[in-house]
Amino acid sequence: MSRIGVFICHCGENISRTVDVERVAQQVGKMPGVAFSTDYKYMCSDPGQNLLKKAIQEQNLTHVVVAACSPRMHEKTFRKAVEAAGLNPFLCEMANIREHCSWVHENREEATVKATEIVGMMVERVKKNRVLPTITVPVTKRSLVIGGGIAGIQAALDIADCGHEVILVEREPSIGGHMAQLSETFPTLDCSQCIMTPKMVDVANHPNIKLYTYSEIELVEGYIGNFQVTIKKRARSVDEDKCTGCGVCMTKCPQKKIPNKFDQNIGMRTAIYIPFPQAVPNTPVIDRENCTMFKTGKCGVCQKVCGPGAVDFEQQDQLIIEAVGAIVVATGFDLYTIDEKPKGSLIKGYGEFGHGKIPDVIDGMTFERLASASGPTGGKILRPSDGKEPKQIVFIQCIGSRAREKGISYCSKVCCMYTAKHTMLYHHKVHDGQAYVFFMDARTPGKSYDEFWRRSIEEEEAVYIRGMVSRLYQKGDKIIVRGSDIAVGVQVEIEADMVVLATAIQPQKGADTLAQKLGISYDKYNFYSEAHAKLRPVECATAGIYLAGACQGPKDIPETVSQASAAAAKVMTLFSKDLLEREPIVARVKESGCVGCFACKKVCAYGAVEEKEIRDRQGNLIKTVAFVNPGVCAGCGTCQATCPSKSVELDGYTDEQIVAMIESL
Amino acid sequence: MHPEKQTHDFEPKIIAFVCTWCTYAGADLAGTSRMQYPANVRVLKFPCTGRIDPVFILKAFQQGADGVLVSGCHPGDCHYIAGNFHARRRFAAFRKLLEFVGVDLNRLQFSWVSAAEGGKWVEVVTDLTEKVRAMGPMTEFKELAMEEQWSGAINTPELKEAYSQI
Amino acid sequence: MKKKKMIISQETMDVDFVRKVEALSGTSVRRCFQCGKCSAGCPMATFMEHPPNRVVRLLQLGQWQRILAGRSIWYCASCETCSTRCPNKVHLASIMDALRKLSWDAEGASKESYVQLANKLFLQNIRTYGRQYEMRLAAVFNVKSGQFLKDLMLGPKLLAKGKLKMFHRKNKNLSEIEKIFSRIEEMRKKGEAL
Amino acid sequence: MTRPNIMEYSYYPGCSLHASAGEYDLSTRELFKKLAIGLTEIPDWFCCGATPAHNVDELLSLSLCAKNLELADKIEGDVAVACAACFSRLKTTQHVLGESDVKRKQVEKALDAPLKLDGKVKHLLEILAKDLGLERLAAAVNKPLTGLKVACYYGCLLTRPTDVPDLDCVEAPTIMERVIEAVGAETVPWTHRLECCGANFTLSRPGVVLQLTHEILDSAKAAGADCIMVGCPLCHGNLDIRQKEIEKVYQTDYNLPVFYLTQLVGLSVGLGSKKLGLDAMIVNPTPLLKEKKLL
Repeated sequence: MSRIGVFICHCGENISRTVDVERVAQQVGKMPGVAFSTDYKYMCSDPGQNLLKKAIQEQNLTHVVVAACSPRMHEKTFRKAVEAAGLNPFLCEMANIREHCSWVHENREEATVKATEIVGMMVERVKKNRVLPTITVPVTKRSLVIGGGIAGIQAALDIADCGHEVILVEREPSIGGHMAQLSETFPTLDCSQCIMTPKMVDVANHPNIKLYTYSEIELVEGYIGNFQVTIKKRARSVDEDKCTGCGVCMTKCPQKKIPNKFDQNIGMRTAIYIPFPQAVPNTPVIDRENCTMFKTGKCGVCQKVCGPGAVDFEQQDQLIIEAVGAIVVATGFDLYTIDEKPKGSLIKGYGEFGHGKIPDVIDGMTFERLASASGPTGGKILRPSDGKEPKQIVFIQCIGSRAREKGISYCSKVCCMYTAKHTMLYHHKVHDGQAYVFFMDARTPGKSYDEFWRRSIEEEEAVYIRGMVSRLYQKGDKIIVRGSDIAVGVQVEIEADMVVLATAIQPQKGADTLAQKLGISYDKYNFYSEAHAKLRPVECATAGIYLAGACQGPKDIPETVSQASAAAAKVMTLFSKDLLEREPIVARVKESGCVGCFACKKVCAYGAVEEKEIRDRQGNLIKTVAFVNPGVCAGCGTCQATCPSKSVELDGYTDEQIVAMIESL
Repeated sequence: MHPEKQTHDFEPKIIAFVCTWCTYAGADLAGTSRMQYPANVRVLKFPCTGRIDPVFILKAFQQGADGVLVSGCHPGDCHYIAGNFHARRRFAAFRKLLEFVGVDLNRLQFSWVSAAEGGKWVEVVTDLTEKVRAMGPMTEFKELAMEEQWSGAINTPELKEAYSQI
Repeated sequence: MKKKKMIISQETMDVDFVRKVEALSGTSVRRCFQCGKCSAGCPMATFMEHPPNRVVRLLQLGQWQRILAGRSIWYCASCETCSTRCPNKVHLASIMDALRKLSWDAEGASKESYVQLANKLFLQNIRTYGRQYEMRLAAVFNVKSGQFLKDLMLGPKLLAKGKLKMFHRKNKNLSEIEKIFSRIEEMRKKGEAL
Repeated sequence: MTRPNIMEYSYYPGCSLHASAGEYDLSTRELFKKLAIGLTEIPDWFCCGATPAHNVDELLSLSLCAKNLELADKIEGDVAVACAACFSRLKTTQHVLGESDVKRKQVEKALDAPLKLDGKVKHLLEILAKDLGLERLAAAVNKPLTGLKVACYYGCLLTRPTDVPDLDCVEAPTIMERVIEAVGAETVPWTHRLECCGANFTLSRPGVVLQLTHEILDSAKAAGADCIMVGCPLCHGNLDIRQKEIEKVYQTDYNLPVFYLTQLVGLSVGLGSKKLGLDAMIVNPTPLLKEKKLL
């Protein structure tokens, strides 16, 4: 006979406000098998947990039900407490009477009845719970970092510095990401390249970092501690081992007018190229779509001039398999592209601003490239249309951000600050020019951030206009800006020479595809979801996968770097042990019943089901049955629901337990 | 503020089978966002919709449920890669069986609710509750249970046959 | 111009009125975050004492008297530029419609009686003839508004070009239109429609 | 002579086309006859209520439009609408009643009949550009409008608000340009294609109209246009009828003929001045058309 202890939590007033906890405790106390039933103000607090432990020992309890918040919140807490009191942790269950009851119902009577039933259900379930032994699996102490922007670089360096091997995979020909494109950074105005390039070189030289650029993730298999990752290394057409990075090939390449994506297509590059002079690795790549050799079969100049003979037109894409124990996802962001239809929106953005039609209406990143000393204009602010210096420049914030109509409701967080920075850079470079900024709200929380914004107004003389712009149109060589100043309550018209649109931050294109490969979840915008918004901000719900940087939501550089180091710390925590304990929620085969149809094997997405031969003592084969490898099984239970002879059981979710719950209702 | 309970002639019993990663989390989100929905639903948590055996649904109806909700991750978002696809295929076949047994299919709802869709959870639960309330109590299976004292195990030839096709 | 201090309290913020506007317009008033894009693009903003964004702001504060006492809503051209460009999907043109309807119902004083008069005559014409007859509309408007000579110079030219029809016929199914008008009146009397 | 029509439509001309915009009505009928597109005027159609109705009484506006859609339902074919304001009201009615059950029920009650809202409402532009198609339109041309520089004026109601008229891109539409270029004319890029002319205030506040229309005419002139093309009788009223007045008030000289799209397209398929009602235009187009050898 089981002796079940039931503990009803008030959660301060969160539960007791709508649920009559005393009545629940009283009624559940009468259920068969329940030996002890009580209520307490905060079960998760130290005294609450002590109450639980004491009751287990004093009352000789065999099973425990804690009725409180969601098991997603505190199941671990209470199972630990139960274990400390000498019981197997899997003999403890939680009844969710907060998220699923007290918070979603207002009527006290209804909520109390429902709470009683929920607790009753868990009481019946826990009776059927079995002692489950902890399962341990080995940990491969290598990690994969996806994305070589500042987030990926920081995470990779931190992990590598701790002595573990890191595989860093970057889609572009060079690491560096968006930060390498920036001119100067807020709020200190230090040059982005100056602080970024040393880190990039560190990555290249680190003995523990294996760098794959121009490469993508093809397939991810396995589970925490034991992932197998297939990486597709795209053909660079240049042998990385032979290339010395002398750059002769690039000076001789006849294709010289290809818009360079790194320069937001305002600068030009050759067909064999490195995206920017400080690229890491300093090995060029041939852009096969624009290369004369690949298009017509005639040219090969680069190959002829290459001293070490590194150019290889025959090179093929390669698939490389790496075993890792942890994955850091740092794929970063993309900028809202005005001329494309954003996800979830019916319309293309901002026809009223004429972006793409009026050459001097540019986006913020293009302004960064104009302002960058290594950019296509050598750091001079010049109009793309006629190369003249703009004397009146208008910045418009919130392009694509806070725009429900464009399918994006969130604030991109960094645009207020980078626009303030732009006004300063402009003022430093064009002394007789005037900058205007149209904005809705200025959001500048952060150390020295608001001071920075105020400085752009008070010292750098930017004119901030609270209001938005409705239309831009070309008149002669001017751009007419029609906006409003809502503080004054009048329409405003400015004849501008250049207009800069502060475009929103969006997740990388293909972020959803990668998430599906990794088995991690993402929100409606394709930002990756953390396991807990406050308490587990760098972990994914999928164990062993961690998040760093803007792939999880808009972030500035300091935040990104902190999160990357945090993700690295999480990886180190995982790597600090040789064996990993995991929940023993795995499937087991009852060999006596198994007929060897292997329907389970077909549905198992993890390849955890193996074939096992059963032989008698003489070694004659009796039958072949299924066997579930507990190290590989993820515990989804699909095999059990599929098994026609009911010979597989998922520990923790047995038919017996579930039927008991249904019958209690 | 103590809102009065809205009285109805009939309070249906709804049993929801949900996966822990998406819909259970979505329901948690509805809670943390303090959304309100009818108190008729009882939630049973599974690791994945792939674990949900159609027998549980029969069992629920037999046990007096007036409506059953099965909900998991959106197609493509399964935490276990493809469990929800297997579930979807299985339940498509199961609906036919259920119809054969004489259950009005309007009482059984499948939906996808992600961890981010607290609002959708509220909508799905509210809609099903109202729909089933309008349909009235489910009697077919209760009578069946009375007649056969059916244990939930598969012991009739028809069921066995139908089940083998799933 | 002297402006009255706005006293804000639960009593002075007329939430019921705002709800009515929301029901009529089918759009949220609270959703507006005052970016001012509507006012920036409004062709009529220069004629209004409260630019469009401020009309919504006053509504958010439940200060409808200030809106209805002014001429802003009657100077809206219903061009829908605001609704089209609003980043947050506030259908301001519909809010303007709702405000005009409520103002019309209240028959309160408005600074813009000409527009109201024109609207009133327009609707009367539909009720009487089923269609609009521009000549009659213009003539009656000028008489009622006391501007006998307005657009006088246009008249003969239009007549010569055949643009003004002196005679008009009534629709054969005129009774149906009368029924629609009276059914709507009835529904309103019974409180079935706003 | 009686070959079968390639397409059939029910036709909702709207009040203006029966009065001040008679030439729009005339040229529409003639053009469609020439292109072998059938038009059957909806018998006993009512006024759609236009801006005054939705301005002060949305329910009335919805009911009037729903009634017209019901009348149109009795005739084969989609509903062809000439006036941008009527087009906007009918489309909006379909949209609003599709979204709101409450309003749907109210209108049903006002009409005392089940609603018939599914009919496709199409502006003439849509019929020419999409249903007939630009290729077939171009094939019908026998007098291409070569050398005529046209400023296409959409006004406010043809494309707005987003998703409702569903005619073309709301901020950067090209449908008018595509149609008129298909018949050989040149179009000029200009800035005030989508600005409002203030038609609502023609009667009550003509001063407002003068100011708005003045800016539009200015912009078209500055862009080097020979003439303006419109698809709305209200825009036409302001740009054409009031043009002389604006010239006087603002001390300028535009002399920009304002054509309906059916007049210009009609010209290109060989219809004469009479059939297009060119003599009804206040700004005389004859010198321009003669200069371009189109008359």
